[in-house]
Amino acid sequence: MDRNQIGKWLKNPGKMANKYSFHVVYFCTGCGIIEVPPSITTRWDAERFGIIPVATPRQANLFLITGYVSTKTLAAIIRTYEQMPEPKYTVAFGSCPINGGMYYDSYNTITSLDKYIPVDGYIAGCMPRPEAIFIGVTHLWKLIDMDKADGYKRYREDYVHYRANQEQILGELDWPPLFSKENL
Amino acid sequence: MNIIALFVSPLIALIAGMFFLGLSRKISARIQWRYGPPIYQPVIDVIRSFSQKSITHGKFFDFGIILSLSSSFVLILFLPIGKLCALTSGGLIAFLYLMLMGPFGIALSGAAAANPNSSIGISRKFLLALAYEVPLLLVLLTVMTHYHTISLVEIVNIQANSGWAFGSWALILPGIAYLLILPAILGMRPFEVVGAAQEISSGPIAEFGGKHLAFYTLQHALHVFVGIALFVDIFLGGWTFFGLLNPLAGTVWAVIFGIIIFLLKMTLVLFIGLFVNAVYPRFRIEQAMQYLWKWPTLISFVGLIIVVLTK
Amino acid sequence: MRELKLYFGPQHLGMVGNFSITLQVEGDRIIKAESNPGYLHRGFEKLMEQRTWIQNFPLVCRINVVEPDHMELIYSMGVEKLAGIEVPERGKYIRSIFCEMARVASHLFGAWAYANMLGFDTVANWAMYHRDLLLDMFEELTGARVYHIYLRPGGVRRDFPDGFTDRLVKTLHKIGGKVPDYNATFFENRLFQKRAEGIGIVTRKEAMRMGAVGHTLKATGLKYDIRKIEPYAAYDHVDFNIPTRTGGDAYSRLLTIRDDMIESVHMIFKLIDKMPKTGEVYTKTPNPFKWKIPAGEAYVRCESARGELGLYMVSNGGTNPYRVHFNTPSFNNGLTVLEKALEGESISDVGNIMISLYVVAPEIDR
Amino acid sequence: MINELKQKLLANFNDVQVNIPEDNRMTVNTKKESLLSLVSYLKNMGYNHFAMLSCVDWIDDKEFELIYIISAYPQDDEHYQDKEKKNILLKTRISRVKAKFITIISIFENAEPYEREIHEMFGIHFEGHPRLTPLMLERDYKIPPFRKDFDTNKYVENTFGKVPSIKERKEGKK
Repeated sequence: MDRNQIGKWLKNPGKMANKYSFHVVYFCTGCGIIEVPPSITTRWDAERFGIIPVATPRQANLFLITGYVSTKTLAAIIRTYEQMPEPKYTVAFGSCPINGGMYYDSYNTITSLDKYIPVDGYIAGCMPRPEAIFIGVTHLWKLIDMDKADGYKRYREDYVHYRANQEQILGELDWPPLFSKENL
Repeated sequence: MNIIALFVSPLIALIAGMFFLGLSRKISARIQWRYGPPIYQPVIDVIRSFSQKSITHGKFFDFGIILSLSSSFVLILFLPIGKLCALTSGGLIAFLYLMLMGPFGIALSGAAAANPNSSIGISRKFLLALAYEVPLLLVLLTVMTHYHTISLVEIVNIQANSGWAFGSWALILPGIAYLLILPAILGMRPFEVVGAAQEISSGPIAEFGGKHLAFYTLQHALHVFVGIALFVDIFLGGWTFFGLLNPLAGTVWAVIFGIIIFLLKMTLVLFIGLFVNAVYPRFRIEQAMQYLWKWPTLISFVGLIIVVLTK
Repeated sequence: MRELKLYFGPQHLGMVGNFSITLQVEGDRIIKAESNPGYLHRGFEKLMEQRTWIQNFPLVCRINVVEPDHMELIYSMGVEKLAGIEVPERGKYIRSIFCEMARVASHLFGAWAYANMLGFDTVANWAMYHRDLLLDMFEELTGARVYHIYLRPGGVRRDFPDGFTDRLVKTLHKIGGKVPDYNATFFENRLFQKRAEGIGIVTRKEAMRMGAVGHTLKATGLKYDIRKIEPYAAYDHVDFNIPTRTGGDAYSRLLTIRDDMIESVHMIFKLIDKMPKTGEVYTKTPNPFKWKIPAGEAYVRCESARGELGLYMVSNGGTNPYRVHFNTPSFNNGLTVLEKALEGESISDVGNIMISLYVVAPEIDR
Repeated sequence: MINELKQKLLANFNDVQVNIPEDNRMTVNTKKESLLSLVSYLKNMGYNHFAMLSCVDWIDDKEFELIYIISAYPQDDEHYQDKEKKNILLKTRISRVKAKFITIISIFENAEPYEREIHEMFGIHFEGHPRLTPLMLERDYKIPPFRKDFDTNKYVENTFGKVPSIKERKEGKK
């Protein structure tokens, strides 16, 4: 541990702990997942930074969206994202979640993910190398330090709009709204 | 003395338990050619879990995990940690009862969550407990018969005079049986059937998040501590180390060094468990039960007969 | 006992790929299983109709993430057949070596998946590390770790760099030296045998009835391998065995995969020895933007790491393909065979069986 | 070998056209009525591996072409015969409007997912198929997406392109 950080730890332990203990939802949403096993195993060992995959979204705070998102997956992504406890962070891989990437004209993949769920950061490349994943994570650390990784807050504030966008694509959603008027 | 122990021993157990969790992650990583997380990583994880918003699934969901954690704390009070023991009266019988409360609380929570994965995990948890309780009971019965006492403190004190139980020929078989079921008690591979992440999404704790997860991690740390500490107390002579502490007898230093020796012995036992953990896959539940009812039960039963006949 | 409906995946640690199985469970037993693919459907075959022959290469390798190279191979073979292009001799050998490398990498990934599923973290870490060593060789050769786009109609993109084969042999020896360790801890581990033996049995008769391909079939003793039956690239110049087992269960399938991996490594050594030392590696093709391929149809097939891979392609004489249809091995194994193999098994073996059938989700969805 | 088969087919079926474009491929064009009997005939001949079912949309002819590709498994464990090298492409054409055909599940069990996929992507109804439920798609596309008159660019523009960003939504509300 860095000695300079002790002050930060005392000031806001929750924030610092969130930084150094990313529990990733293990959800193979796209082809970028192929670089996740190398980065969590021997060669790159993400556990050094406290990053481990967990089995259920309830225990996670980082959601890696690894590549293109088909409409069927989008429903699963939204459900998984809503199950995660706050604070939670989303990082999307590659160009596909930004604007559709090479699937710009595919009838089954959405073109920009941040219309449906908030995304805190994007990692460039198809697919990003394990090093790029780590760079993405360190950037996320900086964002958390500056309180700019506020995707979950935006989701709470603009939930009505996000829900409207989700319903525009997926039709009537078969789960109740996460935030109603009372618990906002 | 007892009043101090009342506050100090849960603290020691908690810190040591978290340390063991961190150590096991680090050692596993080293076996897998990895660098591994820092040893204090579980502490960070717990702080993070506490800082997260938790979702509750009803009163029983909250109650179960609290019950589990508090019973684990009470359990610690009955356990001699070195020379420290808060409640000397209950002995092994109370200990055995309380040891079941931890899994029971988790099961209660898991059942309240109404997740199919949790319910499968709970049924597995009870089956596994059923499987390892039989040899465990036999082992403890043998020890109680051999030493003519049900008090853990007594057992440790006798060992201080007559040598470790694991070294005496009469108790070597129960010792081996306990070592064989230790992974099952700790939930390590090859008996990692309850929290099998790849099969049933961590089983009973599938719905645990936020504070519930933090409580679970603390409970797990205590559980690991208790499982190993019981072995050290009964078979490895607790705080004793070939009369090393005799010159210090009666001083505070004896207590402190007793605890240190105790923890070192526990680390040694943990290492054995970790090495087994690293090279085996997990059993299926019926295979685990078959195994536990066969070898450990047989060995401990033979041990019991030997002790009964020779006394 | 109460009947439960259990959703296995898509968000699941034991699930390889974005795939889901709906299970009807009674206690611990599965009564009925239903595959639910489509989470990765991007409509490749439609998209490929809208791109030129060469533009399709970045798409085609993304059909299977685990081993993109056989996808490139089959597409190149299809285009070559339609356009009537011949591959030079050295190009054929390089293709074979490249595809065998891909096969080894894919099998190591499979070993990771299987080990991870059963909680063998140590072996999983080793397998992933060794796969990474191989990916380094791919990176040296093609510049990319996963999607290589190295094969092209008429041959391969460029020749091997100087001393590449020596380094490849060295890497393969390094991986091969660990095989005894893998055997001791994983393949011949008694606990592991207990876990995998007698699980997900598919007999030969059933397998043939359900049109199974690849290791599902090889594990029942049938030597169905396109490399032997209809040799492509340089496979008719080299002598190799097709490893088989007779059990038909998950354990036999896994041992077949291991033997196949070892056989592939030996084959790479043989191919390197036999390879012509110099020569062209590709035939020149016309300007890719104006390249028109004469009308016609082609059905080509090759043996990918997962089994028979087919491609039906139609051209109407334009700059784009008129219709492309991939027949991927996982489509059959993952939809027909998996549902049958899961019936009557315990739920703790779902991932076990699925990985032993070697199902890769994007291949099904395309 | 392949010529023998050709002779046999021509002798047994009167409305087939057999082509042999290369050594190991044989295309058999047939009327849709006799396809089922042709498939079972080939299966009895030992061509017991149903490799795939494909479909081509010939929009100019207003017809769908269904292609059944059938090959053979090796007979014994050690030796290969000539038979396994052959791939037989059975082709038949059906009308594009109210596209309908018969399932071959009774002959080849593994045709089931292929027929489901073709049903989903081309909108061809296979009579007698036990579950023609959607396999991969969840959305309702007015025209099945693999048909030639389905314009993906237009579709993407009209659906995914029409979704406003959150910022736009917020401004629109105000």
